[in-house]
Amino acid sequence: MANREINGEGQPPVLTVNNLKTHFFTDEGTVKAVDGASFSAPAGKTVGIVGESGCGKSVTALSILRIVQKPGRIVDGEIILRRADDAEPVDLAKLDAEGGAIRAIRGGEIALVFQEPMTSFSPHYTIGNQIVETIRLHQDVGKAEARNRTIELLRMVGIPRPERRIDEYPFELSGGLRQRVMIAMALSCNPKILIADEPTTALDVTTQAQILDLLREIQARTQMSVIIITHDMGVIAEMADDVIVMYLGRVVESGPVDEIFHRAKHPYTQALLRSIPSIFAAPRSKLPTIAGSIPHPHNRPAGCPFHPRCAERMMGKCDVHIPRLRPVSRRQMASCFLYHEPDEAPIT
Amino acid sequence: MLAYAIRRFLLALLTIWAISVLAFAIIQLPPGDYVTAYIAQLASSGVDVTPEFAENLRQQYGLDSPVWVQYLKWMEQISRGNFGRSLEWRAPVLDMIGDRLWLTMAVSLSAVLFTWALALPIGIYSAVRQYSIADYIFTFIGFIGLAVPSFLLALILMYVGFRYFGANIGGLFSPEYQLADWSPGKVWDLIKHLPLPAIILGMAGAAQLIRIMRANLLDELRKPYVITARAKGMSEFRLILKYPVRAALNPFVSTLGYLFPFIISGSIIVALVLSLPTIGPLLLRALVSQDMFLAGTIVLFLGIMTVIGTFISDILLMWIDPRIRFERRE
Amino acid sequence: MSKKFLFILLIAALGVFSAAGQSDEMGSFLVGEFEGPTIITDMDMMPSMFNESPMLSAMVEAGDLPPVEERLPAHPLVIQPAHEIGQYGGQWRRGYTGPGDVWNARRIAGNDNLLFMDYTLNEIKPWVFESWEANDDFTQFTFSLREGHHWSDGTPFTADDIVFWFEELFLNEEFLPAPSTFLSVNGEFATLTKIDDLTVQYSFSAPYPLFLKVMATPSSNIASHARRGWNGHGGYAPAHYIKQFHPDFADEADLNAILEEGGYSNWVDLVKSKNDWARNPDLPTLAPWRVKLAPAENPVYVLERNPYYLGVDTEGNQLPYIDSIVLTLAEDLEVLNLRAIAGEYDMQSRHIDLQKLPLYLENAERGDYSIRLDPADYGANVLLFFGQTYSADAEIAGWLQNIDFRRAVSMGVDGGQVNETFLLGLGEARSVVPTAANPYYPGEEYETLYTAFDADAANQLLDDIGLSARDDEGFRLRSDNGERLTLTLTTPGASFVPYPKIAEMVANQLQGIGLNVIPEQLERSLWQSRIDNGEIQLSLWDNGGTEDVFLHYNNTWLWARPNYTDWMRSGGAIGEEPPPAIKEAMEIWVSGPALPPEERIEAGKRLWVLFAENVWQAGIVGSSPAVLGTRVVKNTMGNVPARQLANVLCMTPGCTLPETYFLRR
Amino acid sequence: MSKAKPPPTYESPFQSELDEATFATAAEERVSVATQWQLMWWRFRKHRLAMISAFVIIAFYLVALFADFLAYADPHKTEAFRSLIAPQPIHFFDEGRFSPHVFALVGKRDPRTFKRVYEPDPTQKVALRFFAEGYAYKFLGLFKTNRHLIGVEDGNAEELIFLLGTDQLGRDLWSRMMVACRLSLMIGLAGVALSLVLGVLLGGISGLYGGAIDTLIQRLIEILRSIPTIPLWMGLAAAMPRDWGVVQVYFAITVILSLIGWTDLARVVRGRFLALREEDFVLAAELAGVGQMRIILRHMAPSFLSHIIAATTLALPNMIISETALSFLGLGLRPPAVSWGVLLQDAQNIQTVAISPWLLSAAIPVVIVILAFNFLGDGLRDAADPYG
Repeated sequence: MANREINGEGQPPVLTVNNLKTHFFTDEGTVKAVDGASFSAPAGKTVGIVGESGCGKSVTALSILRIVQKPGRIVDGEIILRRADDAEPVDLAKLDAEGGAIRAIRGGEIALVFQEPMTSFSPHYTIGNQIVETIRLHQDVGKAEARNRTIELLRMVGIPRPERRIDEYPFELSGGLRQRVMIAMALSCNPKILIADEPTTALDVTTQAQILDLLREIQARTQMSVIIITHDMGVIAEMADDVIVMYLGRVVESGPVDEIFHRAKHPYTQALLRSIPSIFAAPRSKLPTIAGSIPHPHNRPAGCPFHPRCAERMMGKCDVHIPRLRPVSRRQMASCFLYHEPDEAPIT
Repeated sequence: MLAYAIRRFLLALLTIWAISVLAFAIIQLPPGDYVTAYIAQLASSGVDVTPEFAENLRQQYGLDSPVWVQYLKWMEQISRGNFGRSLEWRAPVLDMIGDRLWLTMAVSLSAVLFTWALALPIGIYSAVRQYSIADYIFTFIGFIGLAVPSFLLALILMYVGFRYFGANIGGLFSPEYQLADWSPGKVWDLIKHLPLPAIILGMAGAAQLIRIMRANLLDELRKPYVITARAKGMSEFRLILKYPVRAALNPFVSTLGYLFPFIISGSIIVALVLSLPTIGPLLLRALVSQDMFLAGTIVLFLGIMTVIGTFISDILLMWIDPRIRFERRE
Repeated sequence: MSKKFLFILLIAALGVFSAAGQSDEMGSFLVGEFEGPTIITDMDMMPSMFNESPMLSAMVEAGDLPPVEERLPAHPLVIQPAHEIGQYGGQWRRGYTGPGDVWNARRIAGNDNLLFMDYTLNEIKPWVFESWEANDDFTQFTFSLREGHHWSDGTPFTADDIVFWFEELFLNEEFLPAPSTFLSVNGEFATLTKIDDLTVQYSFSAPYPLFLKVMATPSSNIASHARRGWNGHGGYAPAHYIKQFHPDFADEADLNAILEEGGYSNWVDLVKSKNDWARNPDLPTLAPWRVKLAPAENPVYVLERNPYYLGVDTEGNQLPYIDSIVLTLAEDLEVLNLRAIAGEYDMQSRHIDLQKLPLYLENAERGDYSIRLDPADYGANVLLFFGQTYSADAEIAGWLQNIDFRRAVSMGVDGGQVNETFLLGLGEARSVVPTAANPYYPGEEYETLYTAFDADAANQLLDDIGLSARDDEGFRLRSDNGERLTLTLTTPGASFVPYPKIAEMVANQLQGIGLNVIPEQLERSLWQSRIDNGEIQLSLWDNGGTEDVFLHYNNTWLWARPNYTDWMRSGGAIGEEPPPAIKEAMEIWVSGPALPPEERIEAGKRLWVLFAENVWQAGIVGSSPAVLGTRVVKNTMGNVPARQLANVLCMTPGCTLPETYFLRR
Repeated sequence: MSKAKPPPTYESPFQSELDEATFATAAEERVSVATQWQLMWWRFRKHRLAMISAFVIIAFYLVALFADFLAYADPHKTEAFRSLIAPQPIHFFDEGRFSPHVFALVGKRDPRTFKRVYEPDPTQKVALRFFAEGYAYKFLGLFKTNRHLIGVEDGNAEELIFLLGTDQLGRDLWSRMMVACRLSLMIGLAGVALSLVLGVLLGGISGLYGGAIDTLIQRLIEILRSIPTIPLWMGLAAAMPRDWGVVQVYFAITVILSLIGWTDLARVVRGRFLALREEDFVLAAELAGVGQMRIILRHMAPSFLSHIIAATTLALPNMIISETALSFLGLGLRPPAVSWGVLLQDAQNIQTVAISPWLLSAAIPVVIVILAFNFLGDGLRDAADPYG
């Protein structure tokens, strides 16, 4: 299995996503938000999923938690979660989305932190109330116990005077604090996997740094695996061990972070990297951007979805056949005809 | 917070004053006065009405002074806690309103409760399962009350009640309790008579609430905190009740103030058809007979209740919605 | 025309025929013979022993009440019930529609006239006054009271109560700016002298033959305290009670306190309210029942027997038989009628809707009641009157005052249709003149004069008077500007007769003679104020009360208000002089009361001839039970006459003496 | 009550995906009005009930348009001997072949029960004809004709056909119901139009200028809403000039209704204004020195037009129901005008319920139209604003 080589260390990844397809069936047609994404999250490591907005990375996260809302649906693929080494791994994709099994996993074994610190909390309840709730959902502890745990968590994520803050309402906290609280809530049941969806997008630069540090140090302490979703290569560089690059719902390239940054194979990845401001670049040199913009999901181009924007597209090939994710080096994979020939028949 | 309350209170006073003027003006609008109305009534009940009548009566009631004088007189009386006498009933206005006010409250309250019991579940369901068949069916049930003219419904139900169930006709008490003073038995008798008006009135109001609930819930359901909650692994049912519904309830509270006059107005016709001893028919009759002090006082009362109602609902709103609480704190 | 069409016409024709035929036999099984109680004046029939209601004897034993012999006058009023000696006790359940409906009580329980009429309204009988005599030229009338007659609070009733009323109330200009004209002749008021405690004497400056009848008519303004005290009239008042509210007797401070506390606008208001039998439980009365619970604060309106009532039956049982009358409020007439249908009332004709007759009959058994119809004996239950003082639109005013126009309209209305549709065929198309039984009956020819439906004659008349021009839709055009001649038929809502609906039919019928008539329903008081301002073109009403045309003002002159009536009543001082015909009628009406009986009868006939000829009011249907003529009588109710006068003058059912009704057990 | 709310300032994870796909985000609303309408239409189609309702309402307005043609009897013709005829069965086949007909009726009043009874006479078949001649009327107020959808061979339809029976005055109910549509559906329109103007104007001013004017208007609204509507109606209705005919009164009524009806709409508009005032694009426009009127018309109006449309649709049924209520109180339309309110008022008595229940059928069109308008309104509102 391909992913093996990627995380060479041999011990099986906690989470493996294979050929995940999540589509939205709207009146105006089907939107293939995620269309055959595959990757895996090794224990104690950080996987970064990167891509422009609308590339399907967030839906991937929701799919893993099985909280994709109508009219969206997982149509294909598997999401394998390995619990304690002896236990039988479960395929989340097969579970009943409303069922108890998956609910136990949500927030319990897989926790989510996402980009909207402003609105991710209900303004009607104190943060304490909302964290305590999570704890008591997954663990059989009393109110007082849960409350102490919450205060501990808050302290852990660096909230000053947690015993007072716990009774405050979300809108009384700054964005940074709120994100910390968010993380605290995510950690409240010490999950195996933490999915962080654009955890820092809404924050100012200094706070961003703090939050990222926090995440790293927590991971170091708890040895959980983190899936960090972002459009910001900077964040990836800082956080990720492995990187998955997504475009229009597909994984176009994947590999260890330094491979991706120094030996990117896919034209899209290269383009992405080029668009990061570099201190080595000549002053006032214009920042290169990716030509064109993401096509509307309804009319996704035939063949390689990226070919309309691709500088190196090969007509008759890229616009007919759909490239598959294939190994391009020992630890790196890409889906591009620059590195392999299309299968016989054009696949759509 | 306190400053806010005070400002709010002063505004309320202003509003009440305006209402009193408006109330009086409305009652004075129709041509003629109580005496013409009264004479017309006598004539139609076969009494020989001679011109002397009118003259004597006008003099008796001091109706010959101009409107604004009568208004000031009224105000001056009220300031001394005397709301005047009902010209038609020949009794102090307050005594008249007395019992009817409580019965009105009873009817309105039961109507409101029925409305909520009907509207909230339907509203929630039709938001959560938008455009499902059940959504359509429930909404339809919720709206039918709005569409059927209440006065017709009331009449039909009353006749059916008499013809096939031998129920008492109209009213809120069975004959044997009409005269009795308040007792558990009488209360029970009242309770037994409440459902019919409550249902007729409640049905009519349900649609509005369903609409509000549905709209707000649709709104709230799309908020990220719902996803956060889902990601926690809460069960959908608990989740919806604890978060979005709670948020969607605000508008209910904020409309609480208008509920009372709304129900009264809405109930007048039904109360008339069902001959309920409530404020409604009294008000209607007072208006027709241009019994100005009675009508004026009732309208004023309703106005005041609304103002108080809105005031209370504001306070409630601050209580249930922390955000507002904090805005107001600044 | 096709066979089918002919056939339909045939059906219609049959319909008309059968309806015409029906109205005689129609419902006859529901109309009984006139009957009623008799007032015994023969001293020999005076019972020697007296009994009282168990309710009272209990109180007597408790010592709260003197024995019945002491309570009754030395010579009680002896009444022979319509059918049988009744049983004591029980509640008489009725419905009423609100404060304005206190006449409901005044009519059934307010028999306290100075003199009285028998149930046929023809014979004068003693009542509060035991006897009376008039001098030959009818200028002086002497009345004697009953010895030992008491107010309901036990205080003796004496001449002073009459004098007090006359001098301190009736003649007090502040209290009564406009006293009833029934106590005056040619604008000069009578003088009242107290001969002794039990004798009073009224003297007039000119002959007043009608005076006795005025004093005896139950609806009279000056002869019934219970019925007329509330507006300052009534003929007498409980001096001992009223004085405490009268500034000439009461201490000013106390009076002001009472005024302030009760919120009365002035002492006049106070006294009139206190003197209101129907609303003031404390007011002493001579009537058979007194108010126990006033309507205002209570959902029910309760009257209770007067322990000092002067009447007994031929076996000496003090009347009334029924202990109390309970009237329950019905905010709406439909509810009231449905309750009657359900048998929740013991005897009621007020507010009973003739149009629901089928429903009443259907449920009679279930409700254990029977229906009795009392066709009216006055002219018209529905009449169309032409506002004679209307002036806003000269052209229209002109036509309204045109006799031929009025006659044409009268003939253009099909009373038969109205009768069939709204009176269930129980009435008949007739003019406004009273029925044959009436003393002022002008003769058969006038019963149908200009009322028989005759479209051709009507059209002819209209063409002749210059309304021949019509527009493309066949409507006649105004003579001034050639526009369509459009008249408004204004009707009041909420009356015993569904005038607004009738107006729709009448308007549609008048379309048949090319007149564009717009029916317009007005809230009652609005309608009234338009009449008071002479703003009515056409309107529908009845002329109940004109059985004695000289005693009834409102329905006799509605069409002449306000200018002409003002002129009439002020003797030409104010208002506007009416045209000759109206003037003649008015002069007759004003002078009538002063004429000796037989001359008065003649004058009355002449008056009706004038009415029929001039068609100021066009009769549509009459002699139907439409107004107060549909009685629902519980089968347990005794002594209820098979037929009574449905008649304002006798305060139906007043002169059938409800105090003799009783409830069987 | 469509409540005003600012467009969302966040984009939740799965929304950021869907928005581009399905929803019109605040962003998109701004870019183009065209796609907004398109998107409205897409969303509207989802509301099946609303779709059906739309057709129902169109149908009703068509009836109103061709009322006289669909009627077959003069709705004002009274006839005692046709009083209270029960609905009459139509027989479609005659000796096996299709020829719709009814039986002639023979009527009289039963001397015992006092009900009017009618016996069909099987020997007298009355054949129904399409496009037959009947009473004369102006087709669409244009030209005079006497053609009606149905009628009889020869003779007079109003003496022979009684599809829904007749009322107490012997007038044909079917025909009256047809004609009633006209007035009742119009009164809604006229009234709503008025309150629309009032609402948008006052609401707009209040929302746009804020400050003192805003407080003033808000007070006014609060006061108006604090006074029970019926006294308002009665006072105003009674104060109507005396020489007014049915038509003027009818307009006066609509004015009265709208005098009370505008407050809700005003609050919606105000809300939208307040929300939009904060919007960057308005700010931008202001900074760019665009005139206020222009801002309102070009930039703001489009974004809340949809709301107003929805609010209006929801106001219409209230007008219709109010009209029936007014008629019940004897304040509304009066005969000879024929409206649903008038028909219902005729039916508002126990003898109708007990003896001639078919007169109650006048309520059916009311119920249908009210429901239809409400569902349509909801559909539109959902479409106009996914956030309710």
